[in-house]
Amino acid sequence: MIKILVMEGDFDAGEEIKALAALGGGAVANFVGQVRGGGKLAALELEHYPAMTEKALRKIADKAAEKWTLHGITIIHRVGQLQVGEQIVLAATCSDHRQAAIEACSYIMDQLKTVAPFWKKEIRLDGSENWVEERQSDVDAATSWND
Amino acid sequence: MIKILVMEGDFDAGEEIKALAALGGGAVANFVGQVRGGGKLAALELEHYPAMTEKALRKIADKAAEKWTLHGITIIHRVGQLQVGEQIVLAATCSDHRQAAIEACSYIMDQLKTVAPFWKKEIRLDGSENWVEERQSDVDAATSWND
Amino acid sequence: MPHQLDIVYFSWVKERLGRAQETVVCPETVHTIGELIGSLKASDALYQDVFSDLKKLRFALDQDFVGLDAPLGNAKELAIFPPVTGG
Amino acid sequence: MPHQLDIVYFSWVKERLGRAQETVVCPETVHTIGELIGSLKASDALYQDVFSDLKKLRFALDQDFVGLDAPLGNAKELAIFPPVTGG
Repeated sequence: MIKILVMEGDFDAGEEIKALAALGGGAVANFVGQVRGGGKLAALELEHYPAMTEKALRKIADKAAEKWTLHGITIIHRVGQLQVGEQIVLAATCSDHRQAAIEACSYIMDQLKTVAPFWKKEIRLDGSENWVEERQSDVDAATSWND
Repeated sequence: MIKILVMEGDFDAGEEIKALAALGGGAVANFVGQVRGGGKLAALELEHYPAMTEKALRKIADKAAEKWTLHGITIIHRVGQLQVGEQIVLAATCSDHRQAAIEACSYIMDQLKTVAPFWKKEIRLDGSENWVEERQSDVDAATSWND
Repeated sequence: MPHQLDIVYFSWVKERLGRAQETVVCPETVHTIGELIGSLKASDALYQDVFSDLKKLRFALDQDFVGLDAPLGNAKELAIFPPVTGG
Repeated sequence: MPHQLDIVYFSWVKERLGRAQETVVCPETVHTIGELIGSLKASDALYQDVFSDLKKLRFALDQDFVGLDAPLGNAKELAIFPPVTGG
């Protein structure tokens, strides 16, 4: 069961975990990313490529389902303006085995960072704006899976 | 912030994630293990060594906090009789970086499987009982971290 | 029949070009994304500026990531954007 | 003064011994966990049976995992149990 959501609204990680746990695998891994504060950041503006986003996320999920034996995968990514502390992304997996669940969750996040068409713009407290740049460590993490 | 709970009652993974997310790290990883059904299993009886359990879990958390830069760690383990589908264990971490959060979560689960004094007894549908045996794959996973 | 292609832009590429999308007619000599970009750059100083460092750009043809040497074929939509930064 | 030691048992060790804990007085010749187990096995066929395969047992002294060769020292509590299976 693959569930992909791209939306402006917030999500409830607890509900997503419950839905995956109900599939009966016994092992549910979950990652939530939020807007990290500190410095001069006020908010992030999340832009995406609507015609491509779901397709790209589904490809990642399909690949994870090939690599590990999973009962379910949920990927949620928010778009629009998100304040410091707000949730941005959720990746969750359900498997019979904890390592499979955790590894697949890690894989999904690594791929999402490099092949899902989202762009973050920082909006600072003084009103200035800055497009976030790709991090080499994210590229390295994604390629380390040898897809 | 390290939170360790050993209890009979259930927990709410969503609330635990929210509490860790409130620490502001930006990356929250979470694992939930539940009683997996199938076969002839009706329930698990979780026994533990009360004088040692919290100490052992805290050691695992302390070690994880040494190995990764974390804002918070939550470990919850239930004891007593748990029916098929019920939650058994939660390990959750909060960090500035997703890899640190996910790896620490994986580490905690691997260690918990081998050094936390819990024992599972299977209670089958026909009323027979069986103490679960250690799995070599769990031992291998725990030692792979080279602690 | 000339090949009409929709081009969509995102992030700073969109902002610096001042447009989110446009439709171009591919010259008959243009077969790859790289050649199309070259032709756009030759036509207008703004493209020349925004597309000056091709290493900072990524491309998707009909919603699939491709490289500069990908043939345009009968694609309907080309997307040009900087490396993604979601998650 | 003789060393009094509480021993606690868990899982099938507890069930097969039919007790969750007991207090023993360590003989003066006993210095390690292995020696204590040997002395218990010599004293009673039930211990001999339950402790027959030491590879299937784990030990904690005052709530810390230790091996068979760990000195008992002035420890207050020894725990004997099978490998853990939580999580």
